Amino acid sequence: MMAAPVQAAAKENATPALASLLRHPLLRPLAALAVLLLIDLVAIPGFFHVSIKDGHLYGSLIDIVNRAAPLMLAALGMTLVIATRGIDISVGAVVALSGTVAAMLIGGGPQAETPLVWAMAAAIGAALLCGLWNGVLVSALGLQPIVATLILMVAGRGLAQLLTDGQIVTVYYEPFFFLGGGYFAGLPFSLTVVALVFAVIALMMRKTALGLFIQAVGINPVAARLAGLKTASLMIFVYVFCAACAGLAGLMISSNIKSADANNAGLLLELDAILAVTLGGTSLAGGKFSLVGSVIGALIIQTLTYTIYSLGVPPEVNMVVKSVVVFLVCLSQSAEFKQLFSRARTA
Amino acid sequence: MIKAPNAAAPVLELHGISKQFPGVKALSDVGLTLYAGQIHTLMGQNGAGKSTLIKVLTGVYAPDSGTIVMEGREIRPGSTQDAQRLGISTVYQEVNLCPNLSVAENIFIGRYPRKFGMVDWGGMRAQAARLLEQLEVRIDVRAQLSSFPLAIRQMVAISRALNISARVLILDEPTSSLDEAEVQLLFRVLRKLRDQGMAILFVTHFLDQTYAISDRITVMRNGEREGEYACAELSRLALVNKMVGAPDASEHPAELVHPGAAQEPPAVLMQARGLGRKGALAPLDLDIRAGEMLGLCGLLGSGRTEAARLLFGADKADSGTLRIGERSHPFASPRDAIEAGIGFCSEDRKHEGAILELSVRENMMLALQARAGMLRAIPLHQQEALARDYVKWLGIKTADIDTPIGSLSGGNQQKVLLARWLVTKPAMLILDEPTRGIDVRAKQEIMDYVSGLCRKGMAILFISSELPEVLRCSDRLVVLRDRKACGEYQRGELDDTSVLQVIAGEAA
Amino acid sequence: AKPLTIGFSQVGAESEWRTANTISIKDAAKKEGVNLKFADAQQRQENQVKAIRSFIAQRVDVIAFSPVVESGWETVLREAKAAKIPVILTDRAVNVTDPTLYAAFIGSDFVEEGRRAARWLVERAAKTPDRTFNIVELQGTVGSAPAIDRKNGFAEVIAANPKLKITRSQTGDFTRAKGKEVMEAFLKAQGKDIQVLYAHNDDMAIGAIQAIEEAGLKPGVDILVISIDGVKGAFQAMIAGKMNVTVECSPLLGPQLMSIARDVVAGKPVPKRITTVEGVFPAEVAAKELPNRKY
Amino acid sequence: MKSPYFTPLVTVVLLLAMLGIGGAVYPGLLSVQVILNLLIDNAFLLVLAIGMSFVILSGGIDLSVGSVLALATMISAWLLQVAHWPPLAVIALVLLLGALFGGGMGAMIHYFKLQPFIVTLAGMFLARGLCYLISINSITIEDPLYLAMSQTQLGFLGGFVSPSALIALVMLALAIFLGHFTAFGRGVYAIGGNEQSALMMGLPVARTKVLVYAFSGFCAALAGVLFSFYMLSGYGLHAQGTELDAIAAVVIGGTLLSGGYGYVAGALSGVLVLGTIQTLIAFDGTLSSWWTKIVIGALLFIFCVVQRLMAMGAARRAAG
Ligand SMILES: Nc1ncnc2c1ncn2[C@@H]1O[C@H](COP(=O)(O)OP(=O)(O)OP(=O)(O)O)[C@@H](O)[C@H]1O
Ligand SMILES: Nc1ncnc2c1ncn2[C@@H]1O[C@H](COP(=O)(O)OP(=O)(O)OP(=O)(O)O)[C@@H](O)[C@H]1O
Ligand SMILES: [Mg+2]
Ligand SMILES: [Mg+2]
Repeated sequence: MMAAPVQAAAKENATPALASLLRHPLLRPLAALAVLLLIDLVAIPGFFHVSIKDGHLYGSLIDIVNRAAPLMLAALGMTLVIATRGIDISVGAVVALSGTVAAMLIGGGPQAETPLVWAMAAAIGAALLCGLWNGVLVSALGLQPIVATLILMVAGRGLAQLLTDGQIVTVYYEPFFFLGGGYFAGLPFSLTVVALVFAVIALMMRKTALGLFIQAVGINPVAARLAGLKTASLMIFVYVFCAACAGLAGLMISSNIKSADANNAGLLLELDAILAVTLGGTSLAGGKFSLVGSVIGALIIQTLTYTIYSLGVPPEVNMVVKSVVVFLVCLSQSAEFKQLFSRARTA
Repeated sequence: MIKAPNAAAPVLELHGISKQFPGVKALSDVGLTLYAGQIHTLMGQNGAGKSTLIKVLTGVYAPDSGTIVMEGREIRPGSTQDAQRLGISTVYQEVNLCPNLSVAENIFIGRYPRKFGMVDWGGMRAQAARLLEQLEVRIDVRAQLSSFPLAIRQMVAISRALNISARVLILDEPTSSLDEAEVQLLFRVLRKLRDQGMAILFVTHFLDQTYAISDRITVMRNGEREGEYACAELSRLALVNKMVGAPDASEHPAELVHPGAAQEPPAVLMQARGLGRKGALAPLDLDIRAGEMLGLCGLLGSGRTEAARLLFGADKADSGTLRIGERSHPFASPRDAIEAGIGFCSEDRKHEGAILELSVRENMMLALQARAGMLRAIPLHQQEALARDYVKWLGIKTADIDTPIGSLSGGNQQKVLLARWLVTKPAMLILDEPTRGIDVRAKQEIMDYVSGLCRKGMAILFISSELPEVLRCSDRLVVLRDRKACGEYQRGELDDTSVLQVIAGEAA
Repeated sequence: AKPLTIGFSQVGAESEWRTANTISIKDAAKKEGVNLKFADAQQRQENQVKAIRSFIAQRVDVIAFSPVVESGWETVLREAKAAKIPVILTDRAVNVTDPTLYAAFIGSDFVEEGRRAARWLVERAAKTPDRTFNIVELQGTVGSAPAIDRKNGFAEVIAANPKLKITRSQTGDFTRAKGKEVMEAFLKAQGKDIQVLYAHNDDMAIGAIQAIEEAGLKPGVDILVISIDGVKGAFQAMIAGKMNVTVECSPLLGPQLMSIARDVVAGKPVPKRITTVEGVFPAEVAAKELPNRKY
Repeated sequence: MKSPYFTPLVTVVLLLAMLGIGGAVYPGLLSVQVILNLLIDNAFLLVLAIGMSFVILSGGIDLSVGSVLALATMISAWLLQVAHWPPLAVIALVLLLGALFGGGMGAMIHYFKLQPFIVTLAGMFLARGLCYLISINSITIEDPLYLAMSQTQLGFLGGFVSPSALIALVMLALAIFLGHFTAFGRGVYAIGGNEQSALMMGLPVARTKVLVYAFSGFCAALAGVLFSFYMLSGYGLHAQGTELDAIAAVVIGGTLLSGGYGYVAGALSGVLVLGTIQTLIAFDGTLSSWWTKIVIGALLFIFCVVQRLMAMGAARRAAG
């Protein structure tokens, strides 16, 4: 609905190329994002103002992408899981666990107790193990993804808290802050990381048959098996990949707040990640997926959050605003709704 | 509409129906008239628009233009439910039943027998068993539908449609996975219904069946109505010509001569000894030779599909050995089999074959890519070239090689799946009902093509419920009965009549 | 004699403060030889009710708990009373019609904490009479008792002073990450025109301090930082000059709880409301105080 | 995936085993009252799980139930305490609102072809948000009827149950009837098995789907009413994350999340399993917050794995 005026206006002088562009599945999430930004442009003075501070860019837009980075990572991982008809609700717990492992290994002094690289490798290693665990439960034991990952969702955070004894571990070792708080080429380094991860998966999609296989398994696992796909290892792969993304996101979050908060880090991140994936146009029923869509979905969510903060919406109204926007974005993506709308207009 | 006084008033009339899908004009200005007490057969090549016409008629698709008149009143069914309410009962081409429900429920859901306002489970089961008995299907109606093979599911779908007391009955390729005997049973029931005054619309690709049962024939070609004919007035040759739209097409090309058959039997490619699985197939001995087409035949449920699945590793064998090349134990998974150079085209294309949302190209490349491994992606241009070739060779009617396979007609989907295995150039190919739903002309062409491959050295295990086809193509025949092999015959040892006796177990 | 058995239902482990609270109680129990049955409610009231029911079924001597919220305890407390098990509340009070349903309440007064924070600011503002102060507030979890009370207490005191004005208020869910995120947005939206940050807990304040620094401002100087709880991290921030004051909200209720529990079981009269002794720690005393901090 | 029908039975057996082992380790666990407490304390969860069963059986999911529950307590409390409505009218209104809320989401899901997950997620935010709009404080309920419902103890086998537990069991019986003996219930299974086929078979798919979500909304509101009996308060933070418990209960009870397979009664066993895990932990009484989480995870893991292995074994035996 929010996208409707934009499209209607554009349609009038549509050339064939433009027409196919208008039918592009990414158009709708993009339009939703554009509308949100438009609201910000009108309602929040200086929203688009980007200045240079300490040699890097500084402004609301930079904050949004920086904040959205962990969500984008989680959403990228989640996209592949969802494409195989699965779901991973342990993302938040993995975020907490990986951040905690890194922070514990680095320790609370100005110097790292474990070299940074090793600490990060251990954190990602822990995340990979989590993914392997999920993947094995789903593919080898055939547990339903939601319960299989529920186990880790509950226990993973407990494990992280066990490591820290429920305390927040504050890190003072400066190089650790670069991942989530540093700048590269004037932009947040986190963005570079996301771009790298994205490039890696996009390349894999293009240069290997991974995308085809994941879709095939997601749409019709029986047929995929009969065609000779290694369905089990594919499943394990997507869960491992999702957990690795979550682990990286966890490092980013704890690096950004310079501490590991096992109790709260990544709380409910899984829901936001799933929301981002769906807003990006990927169906939870599995099959076709869009990585770019998920990234845009994450941006929509973060822009919305940031808009709520900046507009001065009272906190008790946050949820209502968020839900209304989600409803509107969904409806704007529904062809059926648009039909109804245009029918009402012609009648 | 006023008809000649001696003809009965039509029950259902379609006028000027058009339907456009993105990129495809599926129907343009099609008309159709059904009379009570007549069986009307719809013929046409794959993708001619038969199923689409039926879906428009029964409210699945809304037509772009045209009217539907039932007993003098214009109707606009908006859903299958509407159509049913109006007295139109349909069996669609792909079996549309709920795999998770019991057989009995699948027949009765939507119109349960009730007792004290509750679903009367007992009564329902008894009735369901009785209905199926009509078609001589004796199964546990409490069992889940998904535990039965396609043919049984097809029978259940037919029973469901028969049980709706309707004015019009529509059957879209109901016989595509049935054996001769079942077809005869079905026809007996259809004739009875016709005599009771029902209007029946029937779609099939089998000329024999068309001539056995129809009163009238409508031929469709490329989304248009070619013409309507009284069955008795249209020769087979004329019918085929009208379908394909070529005046010179001959019905039966020369009988296939298979040079391999006459010579020394070539080397054994695959050897199964005592291969079996409890409850599915008794231990089976089988030799399959390179360059030989081995037919498996038997009645419905005789275990042909099970045998194929065991050979391919789709189900795990619990006894016996399988020798192929160096290896001597049965395959643990289809992947194993594929690595050993075997392909398997399943009979159940909807559940075990097609990946509906993926494109024709992707569906075709899947097995080849799986064998190449994930990391070695086949370059796109190569994929496209291959896909285009096969689309051309197999005459697949599709807007584009990037069209989702789900929007192809049933027969064309089948061709794509066949292509999926052909592109892998396997040493041995297991074909379970490969020509299901494929039109007469294409069927012949495909079997010729496959025979050609066989001549070049591919081993083929061929399963079909069409006995003439099996007899014509196979070099050697293995007959299964009650999930047990019960005889092996060389080409020419059996003919159309003796084979029936063998598979039915009446001493040959 | 048989050791005293206390069933204790904790809210969860959502913050360092809470964890310090748990440790204090566990340590005190161990030291005094009390048999402690500990149940964690994972932040949910219904879990606390279930835990209390199971304590009743296990016939503990005393039930103690930190209520997740004030309301909704009537029924289960009646069951406890019927089973003749005395109940002691810690940390937060409950709303019940019959005050005999619990024996005592040990804990802080969140409203008072808010007031203290505000009073510190009022005094500070008095030093520069011609300046006005724009305050941004980081609230706790929406609907939680400390968030509501700390907000109200603070608002109540500054209402009298026209120079103190809350210009923005948003929830930071009591976490560092959210505190930082919200503060970033505040800083962009309001630019340099923020003089005071009031955070409902130290964690959010610590997160917000990072945001302030990244914006190129000096926390504690350009923007005064006031928060509540008094965890170690806050003291370290104060020593570094990045925070101005923290109002103590002591989690160390363990020893008090044990002694009250003994008294209650022994039938001695105990005061119904026991407020914990809590201080206000401005930055000046931080360095001296830090070694004494247990949490 | 092929053996969903063994799962409910396996669940019951495992549940009994778990209680048995627990009873041996922790004296007092196997008292009548402790077992009845499982019902009393989880009555609202059972009702949620019943609604959720239908949604999941139809192939959907409803994430809004926890929030709708909270909203129901909030509206009840507000109407009773602030607007002074009569309690029965309040209950009736709340149930109606719940059904409408669910039905509204169902209509969006069906008619606009939106994904259930996202619609009900937005519904979850909305319901929670509406709570705060009514009040961010919790509101204590003092209505005599609610008090009576809260404090009445119905004697049973030497222990007692609450009226809420009874209501939940009646609801379960109704739901079993609805699911297995009415056209609506069977339609739900059919849609879950294959929505396309259900449509082609001429079933009223639209109506059934909307009704399923309406029923789930109704159940959530009813659970809210039971919860306000239980807590005697309305509060926006009530029952956070309960939707996940309800989903877990349904799935543990043997229902496939992809729809079509399972029994409504499985919800009860699932709820009891979750309740038993909590009870075991409470009886142990030595676990810290994090060990609590880890042990819950471990018990869930053991439970699911054993359940799965037993079901696979049973399927193999049946096939062999
Ligand atoms: N849902 C759809 N979307 C797009 N195109 C479609 C769709 N359904 C059918 N078509 C196209 O319409 C044409 C007619 O298809 P239809 O299924 O009616 O053929 P048919 O005569 O039944 O063929 P067959 O004998 O193979 O079953 C085909 O070209 C097909 O690709
Ligand atoms: N007429 C029948 N009566 C009862 N059961 C039958 C009948 N026909 C088939 N079955 C069932 O069929 C199953 C075996 O089918 P199988 O797939 O082996 O058949 P097939 O020989 O491949 O035949 P087709 O491929 O024609 O179905 C068994 O589960 C059996 O219960
Ligand atoms: Mg067709
Ligand atoms: Mg078969």
